[in-house]
Amino acid sequence: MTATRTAYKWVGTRPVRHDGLDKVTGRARFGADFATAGMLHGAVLRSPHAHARIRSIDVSEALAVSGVKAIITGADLPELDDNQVEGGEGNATYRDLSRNILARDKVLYEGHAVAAVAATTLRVAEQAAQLIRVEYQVLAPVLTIEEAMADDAPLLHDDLFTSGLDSPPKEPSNIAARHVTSRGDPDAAWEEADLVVEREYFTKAVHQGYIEPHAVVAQIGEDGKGTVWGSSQGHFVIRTLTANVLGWDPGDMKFIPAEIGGGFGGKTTIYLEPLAALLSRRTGRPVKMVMTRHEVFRATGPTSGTWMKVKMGARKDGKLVAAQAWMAYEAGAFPGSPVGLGVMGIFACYDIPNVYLEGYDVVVNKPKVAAYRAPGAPMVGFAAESVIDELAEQLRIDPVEIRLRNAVAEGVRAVYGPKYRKIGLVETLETARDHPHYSAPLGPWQGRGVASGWWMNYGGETSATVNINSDGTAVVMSGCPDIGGSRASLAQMAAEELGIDVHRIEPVVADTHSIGYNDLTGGSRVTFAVGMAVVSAARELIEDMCSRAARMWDVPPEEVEWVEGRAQSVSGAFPPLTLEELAAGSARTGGPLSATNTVNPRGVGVAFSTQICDVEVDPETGRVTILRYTVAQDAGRAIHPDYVEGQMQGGVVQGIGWALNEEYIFDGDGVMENPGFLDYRMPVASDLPMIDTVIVEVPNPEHPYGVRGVGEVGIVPPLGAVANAVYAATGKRIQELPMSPVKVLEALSSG
Amino acid sequence: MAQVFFSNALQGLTGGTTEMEVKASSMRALARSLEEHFPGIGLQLKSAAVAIDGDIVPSAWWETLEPDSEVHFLPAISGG
Amino acid sequence: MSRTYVTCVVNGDPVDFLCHDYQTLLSALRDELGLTGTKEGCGTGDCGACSVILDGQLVCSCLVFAPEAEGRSIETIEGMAEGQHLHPLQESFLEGAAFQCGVCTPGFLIAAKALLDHNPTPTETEVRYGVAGNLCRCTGYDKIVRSVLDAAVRMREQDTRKETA
Amino acid sequence: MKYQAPTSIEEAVALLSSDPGARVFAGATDLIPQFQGGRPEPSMLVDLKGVPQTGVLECQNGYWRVGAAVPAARLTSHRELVSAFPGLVEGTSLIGSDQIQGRATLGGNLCNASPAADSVPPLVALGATAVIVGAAGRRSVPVSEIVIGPGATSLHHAEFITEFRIPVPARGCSDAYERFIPRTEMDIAVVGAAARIRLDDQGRCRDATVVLGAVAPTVAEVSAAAEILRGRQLAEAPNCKAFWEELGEAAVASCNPIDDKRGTVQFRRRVAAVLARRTVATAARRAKEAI
Repeated sequence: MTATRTAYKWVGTRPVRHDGLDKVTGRARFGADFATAGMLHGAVLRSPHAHARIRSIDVSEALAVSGVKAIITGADLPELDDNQVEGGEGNATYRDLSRNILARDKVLYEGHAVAAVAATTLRVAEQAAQLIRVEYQVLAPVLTIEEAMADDAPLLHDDLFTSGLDSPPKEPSNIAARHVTSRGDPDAAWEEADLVVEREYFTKAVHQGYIEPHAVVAQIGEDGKGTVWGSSQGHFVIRTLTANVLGWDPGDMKFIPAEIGGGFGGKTTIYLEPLAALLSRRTGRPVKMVMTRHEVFRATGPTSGTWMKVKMGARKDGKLVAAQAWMAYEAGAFPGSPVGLGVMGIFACYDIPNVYLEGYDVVVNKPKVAAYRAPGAPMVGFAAESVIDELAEQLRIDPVEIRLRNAVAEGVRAVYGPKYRKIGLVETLETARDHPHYSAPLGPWQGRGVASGWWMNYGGETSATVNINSDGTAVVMSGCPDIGGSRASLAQMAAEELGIDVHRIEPVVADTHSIGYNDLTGGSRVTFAVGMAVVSAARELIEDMCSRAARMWDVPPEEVEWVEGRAQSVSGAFPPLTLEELAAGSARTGGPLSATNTVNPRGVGVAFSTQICDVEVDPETGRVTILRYTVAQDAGRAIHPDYVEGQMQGGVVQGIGWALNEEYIFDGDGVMENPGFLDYRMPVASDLPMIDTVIVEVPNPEHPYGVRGVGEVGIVPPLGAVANAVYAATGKRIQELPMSPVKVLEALSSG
Repeated sequence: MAQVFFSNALQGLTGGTTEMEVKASSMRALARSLEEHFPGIGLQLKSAAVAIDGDIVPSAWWETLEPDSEVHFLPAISGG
Repeated sequence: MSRTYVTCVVNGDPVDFLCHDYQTLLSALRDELGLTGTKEGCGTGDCGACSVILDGQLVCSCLVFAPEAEGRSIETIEGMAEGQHLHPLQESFLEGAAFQCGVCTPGFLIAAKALLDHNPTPTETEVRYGVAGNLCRCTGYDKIVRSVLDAAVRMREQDTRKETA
Repeated sequence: MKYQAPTSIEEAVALLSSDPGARVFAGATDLIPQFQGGRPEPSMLVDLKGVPQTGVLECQNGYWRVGAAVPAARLTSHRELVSAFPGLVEGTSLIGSDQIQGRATLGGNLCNASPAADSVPPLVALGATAVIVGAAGRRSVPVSEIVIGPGATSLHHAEFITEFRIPVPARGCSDAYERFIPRTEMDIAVVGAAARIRLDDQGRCRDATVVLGAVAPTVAEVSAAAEILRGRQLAEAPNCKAFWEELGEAAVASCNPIDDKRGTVQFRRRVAAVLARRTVATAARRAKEAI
């Protein structure tokens, strides 16, 4: 299937989204908005220690509180083996996932769940949780990669042996895995370089920062079957994970998706779901659990803090000849950081013949990391794009130009192996270079930085159904939660195919019992993969309708064509049959009009973004102000440009927060000091300018409308772009994020 | 002949071989052939991510191969 | 434990509810009155998702004790549209794609309404500071700010039309 | 936890006297987050907003009376108050978002006893006094003596502040407040600096008070400021003359900061010097208009 038309009626337009009215009137129901009769409320007791052995848990006093109906601890969950969790994002084994839901022998971070209580009110549940007596043997916490990798480091897991070493290790360690990728001979190639820059970088753990805390209501019946309401980035996956952690059959639970108040990767795994389900099973009552913001920060996955060493060599003409990187990512309490994607992504924008990459997955006493928008890529982008900026400066080459001279394009082999197909990095660079922003004048203490970024995107298992109602309206069903406008884009593609008004189509996010399996809303995949399934289903319907018309007219099917919502006879011998007419008469022509398509598509395509950032630095206080920001991103084709721009803008602003002020701060005992929005400083509206967007369209040949994933890559370049701008404004290269005023002022007063 | 590329992690089992040509019309046939060349590699391949002709393919072991297909075995990874 | 009986006006309608004194206005609206359009994002006044207008004053309902509502008048997102007519802010948020996930949207709409009620002709900077108490993690604020500015224009045009009529 | 809304001072004092676990509140913008953070709830909450004296806002007999429970939004929209004490209103307007402004009060901002409270340095710089009531009657205390350490005040149980009294500024006198936060909104001050400057008719500094916030357990007055600035023309940019340097050094010397999640000792010292200069310059510019 390839794009055959370029002029569309619906694709590329900006209709009001179908779920919009509910969302501006307060009617949309998010995770915490559901309640049901007889409902109990659950609360979680969490560890006050970052690292401790659990000697004993005594729930008797808590159980005796009036209104308390059940208490569960780790002992109530089945022991699971080391099978890798599939379908979720972020790597974990079921054994670890289960231990993250409720601690067994040890607590591994402050906020680690130890027990869960169900009671008649939330207040009673919370008070009872405080009456659970846990005896801890407090252990030394391991809080940085450096500490964790030290030979004499306290061990989080006695049974963790590093994988990926040249010879199997004899001793356990905090290093879960080593990933190596290489090509060519970088050791020999350094000699070809006229300039080699080698630097070290650090980034802190940062949180996805979705505004809606995790929330779920579970109602499990006496027969062990039941219903779970809640918000997630994929109710099918969440159901599978929940069932497997409990040792139940996934099919026994119907998961009904609520509207989701942001996820950015953080709602691709489970925290409360098994607790609520098990408490409901124990009590025979529905159980509601909602996290507080403190819990969200302390107990759900941030992304990794990192330590990176990068070395790149270039010839005088700017051509990169060799590059090398060593990177270590915090996994949190259990193995499974996105370091593998860091290894893939660090030099993925560039055609470099000699490369050596080494990545380490390191456990520390912090919450287990979860996926966060382009997992693993923004940090390495910070490092690599900073080094390239230095090379450009020292070689006196324009920073966009040096990237153009090395940019990957169709047919070039990616550092991680495969050859790129049609991609748009060069186009985003050229767009940035030619944008008025790039040549606009700057004042004193102002500076401009550019950076590019790569993200691979994901296809995934997908089902979609298109039903035609008897009035000629249509329902488009998918099983992927709509997190940023995907209902609209799916309806637009269906409208384009069926030739009917986009608002005669109702897009629905169906529950697990109403549609076939769907992977997560993640990997920038929904408009791409679900779009493919919707288009295929719509085309199957059209074929069906054309063949019905052919039978009614008694002509061969090839003499009927579908034009603008009508079956037309090619010869013109019959008056056309509209969709409405075919729908109204479907009972007499073979029954309901409906088509379902399932795909597990290839061809998702790779996304690139190039960004320009202007900052002003206050030399007396170190404050960095973002003055102007422009994003050029390859979207393949934008189905609904508003929401493509929105993804670009949102990704950029998360990246700006990461670059300037966001960080997990721990005290010496490993207790998080800023588990709230007051001191975990996400950007507010007054911190920012408008974020200018240029949607570059290099259609993805593998998608019927040329779609590429657009959700993630926008967050990859900002870290480098802001750092390069700060350098341009101050002459100081800051190699540690966040570039908070304290660090900038320190840098300004050094040397 | 499909061109097969091995990640560093697999090169321990291939005796350092980084790439080779294999006559196979499907991924299953490819796996059988590789197991003959490098006994024990089959198990490792199962946990690797597979890219066929440039795309990471979730259902890789179900896929057919073209005569000029490129197959990459990559470290298992997670997306966002 | 005994509960407190509270009577107040919500979106123009007299209402009453029973609450514990430790409950917040947010909890009373959501859990006692079923008005779940007002959201909880943090419970500490840092995200603005729970914004309501209390006797004409924008507040975080998570920082108001429920019994304080006695005799007061409260405007929530559920009362923003008038009958079948959306508020111009709701229209411009819809048309301007000013939200992605939508969970912060009720709070932004209420905060923006409070802003425009006091300042019908805000500059971009005034809008940015006017909604600085509301966190959005999806949009980067760009389309929100544009939509508030657009709504201000719509409201002025409406007023002009009313005056000429 | 029982909520009480007394409508007179007497009723409030009686309620507080009846329960050692009772505490007062007005805006609750610090109180509720403290509960969320795990601080134990009091047995009784006494809402002072219904006590008429706490809502006063007027100018009489040479001073302004500002009720302790007047929400910030009412202060920042009060034209005469803004023109009399632009620095105090600046500080007040920086307490949180518009939502917080609808609730937060000067009394709460002071009695929460955070070293970083934004309205306290200007209140101290202006020489404000607090009117305190309690079982033993009424007393007036300089605002500078209310907070005795982080989270601690000199008020006794069953006492509360009803209002602040701030002398009407003399001719040629004005004030200013500057704070540093990493973002532009929604943060707690890393450093705050208030200044009250009085100029003579020739525009020379006649008197100056500079008070710093967030750099010591309580607000810190830069005691050398008046001596350094007296007789100076303050119209030039705050970095071109030696006395500006001296002022900065005096500010640094007045600091006794800590390292915490919001800033370091060194950062706070350096920025205190910067803000002291900037806020003096702003206050002086305003004072010049008031000659």
